[in-house]
Amino acid sequence: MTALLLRDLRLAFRAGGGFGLGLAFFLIVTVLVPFAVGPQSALLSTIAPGVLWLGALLACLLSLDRLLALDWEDGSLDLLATAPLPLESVVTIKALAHWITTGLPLVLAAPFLGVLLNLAPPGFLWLVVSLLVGTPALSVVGTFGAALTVGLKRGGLLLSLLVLPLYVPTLIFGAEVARRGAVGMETATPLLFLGGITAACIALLPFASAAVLRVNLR
Amino acid sequence: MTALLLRDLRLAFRAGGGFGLGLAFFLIVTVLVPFAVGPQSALLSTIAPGVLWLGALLACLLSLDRLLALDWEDGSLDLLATAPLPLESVVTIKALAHWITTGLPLVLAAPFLGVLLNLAPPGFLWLVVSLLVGTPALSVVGTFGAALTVGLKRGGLLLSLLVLPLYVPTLIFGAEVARRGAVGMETATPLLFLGGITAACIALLPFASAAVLRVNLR
Amino acid sequence: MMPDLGKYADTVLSAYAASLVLLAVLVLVSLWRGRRVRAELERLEQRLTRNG
Amino acid sequence: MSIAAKANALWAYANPKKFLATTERVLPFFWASAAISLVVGLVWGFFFTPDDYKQGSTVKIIYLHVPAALMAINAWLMMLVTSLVWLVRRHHVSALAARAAAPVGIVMTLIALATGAIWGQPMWGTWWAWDPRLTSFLILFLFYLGYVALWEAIENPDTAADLTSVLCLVGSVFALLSRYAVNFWNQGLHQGASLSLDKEENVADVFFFPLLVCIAGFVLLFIALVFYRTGTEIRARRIKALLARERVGS
Amino acid sequence: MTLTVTDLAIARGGVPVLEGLSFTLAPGRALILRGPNGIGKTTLLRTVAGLQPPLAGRVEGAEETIAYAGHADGIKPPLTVTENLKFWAQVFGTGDIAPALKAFALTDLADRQAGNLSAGQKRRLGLARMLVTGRPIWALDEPTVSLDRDSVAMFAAAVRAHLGQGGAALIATHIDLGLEGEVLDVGPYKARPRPVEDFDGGFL
Amino acid sequence: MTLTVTDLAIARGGVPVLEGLSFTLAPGRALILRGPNGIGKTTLLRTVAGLQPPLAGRVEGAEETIAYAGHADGIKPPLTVTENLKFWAQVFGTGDIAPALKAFALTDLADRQAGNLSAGQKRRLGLARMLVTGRPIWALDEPTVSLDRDSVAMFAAAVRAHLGQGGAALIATHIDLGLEGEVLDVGPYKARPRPVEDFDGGFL
Ligand code: HEM
Ligand SMILES: Nc1ncnc2c1ncn2[C@@H]1O[C@H](COP(=O)(O)OP(=O)(O)OP(=O)(O)O)[C@@H](O)[C@H]1O
Ligand SMILES: Nc1ncnc2c1ncn2[C@@H]1O[C@H](COP(=O)(O)OP(=O)(O)OP(=O)(O)O)[C@@H](O)[C@H]1O
Ligand SMILES: [Mg+2]
Ligand SMILES: [Mg+2]
Repeated sequence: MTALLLRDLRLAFRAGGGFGLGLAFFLIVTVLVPFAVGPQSALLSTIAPGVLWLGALLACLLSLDRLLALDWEDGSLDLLATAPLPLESVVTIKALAHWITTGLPLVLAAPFLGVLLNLAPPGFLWLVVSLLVGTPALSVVGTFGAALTVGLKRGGLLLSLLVLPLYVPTLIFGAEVARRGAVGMETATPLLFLGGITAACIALLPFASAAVLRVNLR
Repeated sequence: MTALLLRDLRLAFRAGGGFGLGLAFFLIVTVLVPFAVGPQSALLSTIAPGVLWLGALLACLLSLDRLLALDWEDGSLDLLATAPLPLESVVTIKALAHWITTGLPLVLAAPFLGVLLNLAPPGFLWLVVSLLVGTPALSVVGTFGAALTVGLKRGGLLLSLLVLPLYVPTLIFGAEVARRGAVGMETATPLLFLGGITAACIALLPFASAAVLRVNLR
Repeated sequence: MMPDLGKYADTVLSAYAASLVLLAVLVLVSLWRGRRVRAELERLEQRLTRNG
Repeated sequence: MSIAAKANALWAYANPKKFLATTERVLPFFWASAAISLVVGLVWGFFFTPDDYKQGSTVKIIYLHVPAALMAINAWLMMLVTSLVWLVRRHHVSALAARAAAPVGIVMTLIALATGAIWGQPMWGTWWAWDPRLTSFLILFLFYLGYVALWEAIENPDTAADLTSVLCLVGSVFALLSRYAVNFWNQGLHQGASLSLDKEENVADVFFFPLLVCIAGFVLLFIALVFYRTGTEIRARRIKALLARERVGS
Repeated sequence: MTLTVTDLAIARGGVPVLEGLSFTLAPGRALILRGPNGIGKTTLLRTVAGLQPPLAGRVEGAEETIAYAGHADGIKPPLTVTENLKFWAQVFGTGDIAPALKAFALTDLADRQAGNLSAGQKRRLGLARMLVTGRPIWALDEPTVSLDRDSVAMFAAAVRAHLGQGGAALIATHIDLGLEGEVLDVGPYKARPRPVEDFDGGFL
Repeated sequence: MTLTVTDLAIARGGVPVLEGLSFTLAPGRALILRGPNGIGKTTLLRTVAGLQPPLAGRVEGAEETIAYAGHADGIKPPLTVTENLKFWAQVFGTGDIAPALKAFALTDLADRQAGNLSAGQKRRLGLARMLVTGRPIWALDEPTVSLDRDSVAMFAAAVRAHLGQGGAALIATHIDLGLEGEVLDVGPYKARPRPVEDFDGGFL
């Protein structure tokens, strides 16, 4: 299990592995927003928490298609399925590796990008907290989507289509925490919901992902 | 040449070909924006032109990775490079096929999504016009990016990273046209720039794309 | 016979028109595809039973 | 007949041949009764009910809007049940019924959205508002799209059935979650549930009875369409199997 | 430890391809599968390896005893040869990879990135993986594709050594490996199409 | 029409692999390239086909006369066998695909989606493409991978027919195709590493 995690991390850090690209995407989306909506700073600071959450979500989403597809293409998944590792733990570790290489850097980068969008000062803490609690759910749900579409050649966009509606609750509560935090409102309730969703996803979804993967492998 | 265009269109329309998925992504990004920034319709209608342009741009971007990579993986590009077709026309046709299957549907769908974001009534026409003029540039520039990254396994995010800065001028002028249109201001100047960018891209970039592709093939 | 719809005539009529058109399209497409598939299956079964 | 025996008799319809034969017999009845109740309900509602004192003639939209919204949700519920049946008992007809119902659900959702948007223009002064109920309908629409796209994308029918079934299951949970999330996010403009029987402020009887007839019509139409379309899916699946078999044979 | 396949029927893409197949594979034996292109050898191996369920019949003794190698080798281009092999050794809980490297003459290439190997070198790496699984039964699908003559001999020697240690091997191939083992031609087991009227329950 | 290669040196991934290679290939002749795994056969074929520039030396007579088939076949899974072939026929401006289908026994599979073919069937489709290019010189990289014995014979027959019509073929392979043609073992042309001090101009 650790071997798999280490391999995935090592692959991500090697040249062409894709580490940091999610981050770069996040950065670029954030930078493009002012070009798209115009440079008024009041407007930007209103939409900043939402844009940052949306950007993080999209960056996560875009890195999903390499989560399982590479292993599928080169036959590693076949081999892992016949190895003495339950598929449930394989998908969990894959999700964990995805979070470490994509979710975590996003969380750490978000405050800096918040500056670019004039995020209100109290919002920074809550932005980070909400992302920290929410992004694991994004990775786990994304793994499920990746498992669903793994057999399809370049299923990338279908993957987005399937996963985005599943991201809605996380996005709503996550952005709500960040937004309320930025204007100094109470954040406990949405944060609780967000945590609940994340916990439930981590506990239950790997079974669905493994089941789906088994179907796709046969 | 027509054979290549027809083949690409046919591939796009076949099951799993990815036609309509760019559209779906556009739809979903638009739908998620209110979840992220909140439901106030005045705010939404202010950012609507920008968000729609950004959404269209991202949808374009995401479909780029299948533009050349599939042909690369299965060896078709090697074979096309040795065929009696100049690579310049190959990349032009690829860009055209991409625009027909991705850009055009986005242009047609934009007004409906404008409704969801409370776009101001005069904005609809200008949104469509600006997208119609701007999206071909997105396809051509995207083809260049795809040619740059074609040799890389799952270069998807790197591709985004390379292409996004190149999209900035198109985005600025395109969103400007749509924004001015929505508030009833004069739009001729940015539209002229937008048209100029598109025309220049179509005229010149295919040579760069072909050169880059040649390097990647060897 | 036509009821007086007042100032909302356009609204009501377009809602009815849109819905009925969508329903009609759904039914017609279903029937059309059903016909086609059924005919194709019959042809295929005939061919296969004839060939052995 | 004991309950168990009855249940067994029911499963017999999961045999494609038996299903085709039975639906062939009952379908004319369903088509006819759907047509009759729709015509009666809509004519009654459109021509013979008064205007609402507040909403004017726009109340007439309710006869399309509410039944369509109901059926949009029910179609998804039906897909959920048949998906479960496929996963547990592996009856092909069940999976194909889910596949057949999805486009019907999409159209119902579209009708609810379209009539709602058209209705919203005079009532709320906007085509669209991010009201919780409208929003959750939009999300439902997205789920439908993803579900159908997944069916279309996968080549092998059994694989497709398995994957879409799991998606339907997981999607239902998330759709429910979204419903609550959206409610939390924005308290809306939309009408409360007006059909609940124990409420004081029910829709007045004049509107209520034609509405019931219309709902019955939509239900019957849904059943007829799903039966018919499932038959089509069964035949299409059989064509695929026969062609594949022929290839291997040659 | 004996692999027993009884009256197996298998399908690919929803179409039965082979049926009525039975064989046993005792420790120390090799079974060579032969048959024309498209008959279903790959499908058979995947079924035996547990990657897809059989249509009918039973596969016994395959639980956690089979190491499968298909057309794709599961090689990660950015990792070195050593890292690739070590990963599989860890997953299968076995230790040393040096013997595997030696058996396939990869010691010189040990620090090369796997992506920069030629077709045959990659294949050798894929085969070396079998040695580090520690599994008794090898299921190999066209293992000698792209291998030159020396490498084929190397492979045959590795299989012989494996058999000598009480292992077994199930190999689908078109060429002659110079291995002594029974040959099973799957051609005669081709699934016969069912009569067209026979339409109930399933769609196969 | 004669392909002439003079004193060719080629590199892969920046490392010289073969050097001092010369040969000519006259119409009607076949040249079989042999050599151990990793020696540089694939690289040589790609250079001759014009897909990468040589390090030194010249390739003459290769302009628009070579049809190349590498490890990958350029087959589109969603298209049928016919559509795949027809596309290449149109690109190369030749007409009828029926002879190509017949030569590789693909007529029965003509309406199958290429993605659903077995490994060998796909390979046959890839080879059939050579026939529709109308090009005189075929450059083939391990063309018989995954082919069963009958299909190899089919392939040999196709090559022989091509040679009979004045074509030529350059084939890298590890197995014996039963073709009469010169054999060129590239082993002896392996590039010698240069002395370490020799560092000027380039990095090779
Ligand atoms: C795009 C806009 C709209 C959408 C998507 C929409 C959707 C829905 C949904 C989902 C229901 C629930 C059906 C049920 O669960 O029983 C419903 C019921 C209803 N809607 Fe709408 N609606 C929209 C706009 C409107 C407007 C503008 C009005 C009128 C002002 C309206 C009036 C009603 C009424 C009276 C009901 C019946 C209440 C009930 O039975 O629960 N809707 N609509
Ligand atoms: N994805 C698929 N969908 C449907 N049918 C398929 C698919 N892949 C292969 N087939 C068909 O299944 C049959 C068995 O294929 P399989 O790959 O098992 O053959 P094989 O014996 O391994 O052949 P080869 O020697 O060419 O590798 C073939 O007739 C093939 O056309
Ligand atoms: N992408 C690459 N980057 C760097 N070196 C490479 C790359 N691909 C292959 N090589 C190396 O180049 C050399 C020549 O490889 P090539 O593929 O031409 O060999 P080959 O003769 O075709 O071998 P085989 O018979 O195994 O296919 C090999 O030593 C290989 O390790
Ligand atoms: Mg095979
Ligand atoms: Mg090679």
